[in-house]
Amino acid sequence: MATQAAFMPGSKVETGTFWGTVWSWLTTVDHKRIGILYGTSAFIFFLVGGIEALIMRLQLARPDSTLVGPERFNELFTMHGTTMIFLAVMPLSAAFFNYMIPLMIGARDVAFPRLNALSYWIFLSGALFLNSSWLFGLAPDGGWFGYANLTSSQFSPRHTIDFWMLGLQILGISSMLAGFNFLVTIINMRAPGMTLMRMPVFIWMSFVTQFLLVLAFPAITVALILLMFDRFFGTLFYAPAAGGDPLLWQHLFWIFGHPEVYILILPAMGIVSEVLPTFSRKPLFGAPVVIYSGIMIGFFGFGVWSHHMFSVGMGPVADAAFSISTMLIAVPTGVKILNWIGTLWGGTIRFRTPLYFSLGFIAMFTMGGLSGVMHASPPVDLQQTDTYFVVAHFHYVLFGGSIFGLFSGIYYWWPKITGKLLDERLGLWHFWTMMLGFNMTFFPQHYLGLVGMPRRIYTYAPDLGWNFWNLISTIGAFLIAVSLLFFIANVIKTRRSGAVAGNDPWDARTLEWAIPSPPPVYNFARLPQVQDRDDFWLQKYGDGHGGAPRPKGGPVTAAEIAAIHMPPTSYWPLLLAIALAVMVSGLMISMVQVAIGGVLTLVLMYKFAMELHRPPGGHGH
Amino acid sequence: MAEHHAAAVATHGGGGGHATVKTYINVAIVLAIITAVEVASLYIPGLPSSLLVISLLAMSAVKFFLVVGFFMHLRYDHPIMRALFVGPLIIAIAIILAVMALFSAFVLLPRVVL
Amino acid sequence: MADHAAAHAVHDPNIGNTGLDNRKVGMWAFLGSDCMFFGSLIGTYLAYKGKSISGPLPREVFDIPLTSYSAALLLASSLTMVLALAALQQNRVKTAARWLFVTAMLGLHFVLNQVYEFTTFVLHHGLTLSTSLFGSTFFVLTGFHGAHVTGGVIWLLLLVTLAMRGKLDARDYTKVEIAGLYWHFVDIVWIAIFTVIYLIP
Amino acid sequence: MTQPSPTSSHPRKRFDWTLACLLGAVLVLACSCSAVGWNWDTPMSTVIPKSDFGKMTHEIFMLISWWTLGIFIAVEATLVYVCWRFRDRAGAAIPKQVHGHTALEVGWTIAFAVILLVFAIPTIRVIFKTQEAPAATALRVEVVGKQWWWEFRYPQFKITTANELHLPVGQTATFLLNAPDVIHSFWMPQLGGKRDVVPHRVNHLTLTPDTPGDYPGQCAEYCGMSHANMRFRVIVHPPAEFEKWVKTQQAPPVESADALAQQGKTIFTQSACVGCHTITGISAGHIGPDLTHFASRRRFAGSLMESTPDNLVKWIENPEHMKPGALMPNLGMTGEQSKALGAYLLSLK
Repeated sequence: MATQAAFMPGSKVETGTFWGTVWSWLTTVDHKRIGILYGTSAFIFFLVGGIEALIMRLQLARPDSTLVGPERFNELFTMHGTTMIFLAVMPLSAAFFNYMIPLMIGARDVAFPRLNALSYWIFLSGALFLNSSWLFGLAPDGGWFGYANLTSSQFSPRHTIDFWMLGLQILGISSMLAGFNFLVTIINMRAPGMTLMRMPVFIWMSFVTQFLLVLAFPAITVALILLMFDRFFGTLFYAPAAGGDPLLWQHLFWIFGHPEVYILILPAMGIVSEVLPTFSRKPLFGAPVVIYSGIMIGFFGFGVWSHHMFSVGMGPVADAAFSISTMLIAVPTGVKILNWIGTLWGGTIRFRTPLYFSLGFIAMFTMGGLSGVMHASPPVDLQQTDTYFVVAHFHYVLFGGSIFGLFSGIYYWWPKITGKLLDERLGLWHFWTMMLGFNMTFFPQHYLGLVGMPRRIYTYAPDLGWNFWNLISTIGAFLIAVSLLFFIANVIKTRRSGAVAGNDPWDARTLEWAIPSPPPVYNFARLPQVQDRDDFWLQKYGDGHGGAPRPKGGPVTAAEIAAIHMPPTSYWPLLLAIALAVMVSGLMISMVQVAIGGVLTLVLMYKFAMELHRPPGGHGH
Repeated sequence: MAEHHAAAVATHGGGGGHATVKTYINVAIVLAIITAVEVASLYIPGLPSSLLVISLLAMSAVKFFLVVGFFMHLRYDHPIMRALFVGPLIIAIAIILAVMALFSAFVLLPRVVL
Repeated sequence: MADHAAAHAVHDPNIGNTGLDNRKVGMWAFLGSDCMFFGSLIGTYLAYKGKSISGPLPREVFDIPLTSYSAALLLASSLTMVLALAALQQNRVKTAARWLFVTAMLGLHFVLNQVYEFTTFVLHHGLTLSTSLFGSTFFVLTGFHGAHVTGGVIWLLLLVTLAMRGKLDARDYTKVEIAGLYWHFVDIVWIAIFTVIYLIP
Repeated sequence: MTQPSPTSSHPRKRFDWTLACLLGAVLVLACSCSAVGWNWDTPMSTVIPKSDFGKMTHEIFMLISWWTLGIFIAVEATLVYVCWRFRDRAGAAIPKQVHGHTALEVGWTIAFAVILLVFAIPTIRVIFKTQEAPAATALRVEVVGKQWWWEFRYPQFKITTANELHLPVGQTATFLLNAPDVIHSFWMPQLGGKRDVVPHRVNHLTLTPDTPGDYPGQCAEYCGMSHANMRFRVIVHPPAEFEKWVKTQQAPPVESADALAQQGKTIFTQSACVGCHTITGISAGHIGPDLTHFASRRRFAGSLMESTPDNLVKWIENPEHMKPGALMPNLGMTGEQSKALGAYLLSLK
């Protein structure tokens, strides 16, 4: 049989030579390596987006500042938003999806390993394409949500918007491919016995996120396609003079944009839901409720988009409807927070860096959630929307929430990924400076918004009472930068002299801790038989109701290992991603390039598809 | 070889029976008839347009689910497959309806002379 | 026989622990996502329906008999697609290839009809992408559907080529099945477009 | 259930005094900053409303604020308490593996829903109240947002002005918002919430100012290069004063006897100025602001600058420098010419 089984034994990836190593990374289809690639790239782009933020904060430190002009400032806030969302937080989450999903569900890889590599390379090409705009002096300047009709060729005649619109299309393809891959992985590759309700909560939150990815991105894809046709082929979708309505963009964008918010926060919620039980040594309090809340958030996430548009004049009925749906979605979110606190209650809480970041997540996300409830009320929102109050709100959600959650995940899983524990002392310095810097930067912005400072202004008059807290906010931003230096120092120190982690340094609860750190290529020598959500904990301690620890199977034999088939490396994903970038960038250069890139893409898709069809090594029978 | 694969495929299906060639042909005939009725209904004089719209939508929905249910085997397939398709379909339809409502609520006034 | 298959399922990397084929689950997930894609396009069309301020009206340009014929072509192609699958299941590769080819040709006929339709619109009715909102929404929506059909035709023809080179048989059932799912999806999208855009006045 | 943790080999970390001192210092600093820094009575404050609309909004804002503040304190305090109370002590046993508490979870779900209902009811009332059709007696003002300045028209008085909105106190004003180019947002923070100004579509905002004053306003939707410079002022007058203002604006432009101003007038009429600007009786351009009563306005160019001779010269000679991206071209006026033009404009009371 073995039609598809062109699967070679667990490949020896380290080839020794430098170029051999590079090649092995370029052609890898191992979910763990791809996860590391995602994580590293995302962290670099996180720094890029951070530097953009620092320049903006410098500009705003005092009134009537002339450090950067409006042109540069507009580029900076557009790219800061776009970078942080699409090139930092999403891929950082993707890094955890890649590395952790197969480990936590007891699988050897994702469902489509080569597609996984393709997602990464498309992501990287899109990210580089978008950022290459800086080199041409054509950085996008339409804001991260690029409202029509400012983005039309009439009002943005240069290629700035093209870079943004095409870059996002490329990134969208990557996100959707990854979304399909993880959906199938979670549905189909769970270890025997792992029913849906036995999936770890991080897996559940990831699962919901993947649904959101594959269902939300089509909406922005369409919005961007319409924009592309408007700019390149003279259609009239967003042309008011022809009867087109620029608000169509806003609707399509936010049909994507609101689920996107949950795409950014749910993975962090999942991480916190793993870290808290581990460090309080108790199962997640009311795990089913947390899971259902995640599903509710995901589902309702598609019914609240217009709360970003209360000021556009939709009329009282629509305002009321979207206000109510938005308040509804606050319920499951609030429930989650109490469940997390319930998890800590009665535990024996061991304070380690991952836990600090998770606690920081709860404390800060609560704040962001509560300010969110304020602008769920349209009259209040009319005062707050497009001011620094909203800037403060979404940074409490996306920085205080997502970034703290993701750092919690980084500290938590670093030993699993590298085999070494990050330094606790530097970790605490990182946490406290980040916590302080974060609050110093963003808490005053609530005040600034309430005293009328609009967002996206590159300058302000000195007599409005905004000067002092803007300065404090800028100082806070630099404190955040310092906190990241602690993190980088920690990474370097740990690489040199970190403590060896062992399989299970935290006495944790889920499957990934049952295997060596870092895990072997095949993850599990023997696929686990799962009996509970906290399966590994039960293996160690029994069910907590007097049940004995589960007996271990016999030692793994060499023959078992030899029988494991892992997919071979492939260079088609990389080539295909390059061809796609050639095609898309051609839209700004010449249709000949589009055609060449298109044909190349088709040919490579064929090659990609046929690579495993009747391979020479396959042995039919 | 071939048979055992077919058997494997059948087991993957999960749910009850399995469509046969005869079923396919019957479904196709029904589809053809509905399409003919759809087109013909356009030419019925004096049919109130609301009735026309409702019946056209109903007929196309029937066609839609016949193809999905029989040709795409969703009727016989695993519940997960059904959820993967029907869930998004419901969200998509709901969003279309919401967008339509939002846009007819907008009174696009005649161009204001500026 | 079934035991044999089950034993092999362990080795087949495409079959998960649910017994489902990864590729099939993936295809259904993709189709769900594509619902949102076409949903957004159809939503756009409907949001702008009747809001053009110039140019020909839909009812002035639509050729209902031609489009009905096209709709019939796609419906017929769905039948031939399932017939191809049924044949492949019984390892009648030649028959399957023939039906696949017929399916592709019906699809190609549909695309050619669309090319003819578009050409007529442009040349005889002066309706282009940039004439009016109707032109923009109509061409982009049906154009993307046409692109989906074209992609499907290429996919089917590749399968036919494989079959003729002896590289396709019952073992590849799932490969053809997911092509079929895609193909039927394109058909149901047309069912929706045909009714909502062409038939409803 | 009393196995020791396998990680007990982990050394208990020592207390980090440096870090604690740093935290303490910053905390003290933060408190002292807060003591000096929160002044709510600022020119663009949203929390001291000066209209019925602003007040209705503010009531809901305060309602939600107090509730959320309470919830915030409760949650954070519980979090801190739990962390302290259940901290790991040496030799602690594995805690009881509690999986949840259904009644508790159902309880707090319902509690959240009820609290949100408390917010939803007044919210919906105010949504409908503030979007009612305005009374026939309301003052109608057409607000036109343009890149990057504001035009205000009073159709019943046949007045057009720029960057300076005048309203009578106590009379309901309804704004008809429109934009010829891109989306802007019309916002007078002290008078109430914003409303977007969308091309080829008329949006409405209705409110009744209740306190005379001079309030800054600003475009609140990113609209391109000089979005930050798209400001305006709202002057709320006692009724008699408003009448007077209307009379002034309706009058034909003042003829000044000043020689420099006369020279400026000649330059104005003979240059490209007339293509874009209206001065009643002299020119009828519609691209730039109406200048008929330019000197009656305290500020100009998106309310960026005081209307002084110096600023006018700077502006005329290099608009792009004063307001980046400004659509007014640099006409290459000499120093003398721009001075004369400035004098002319400042004579237009």
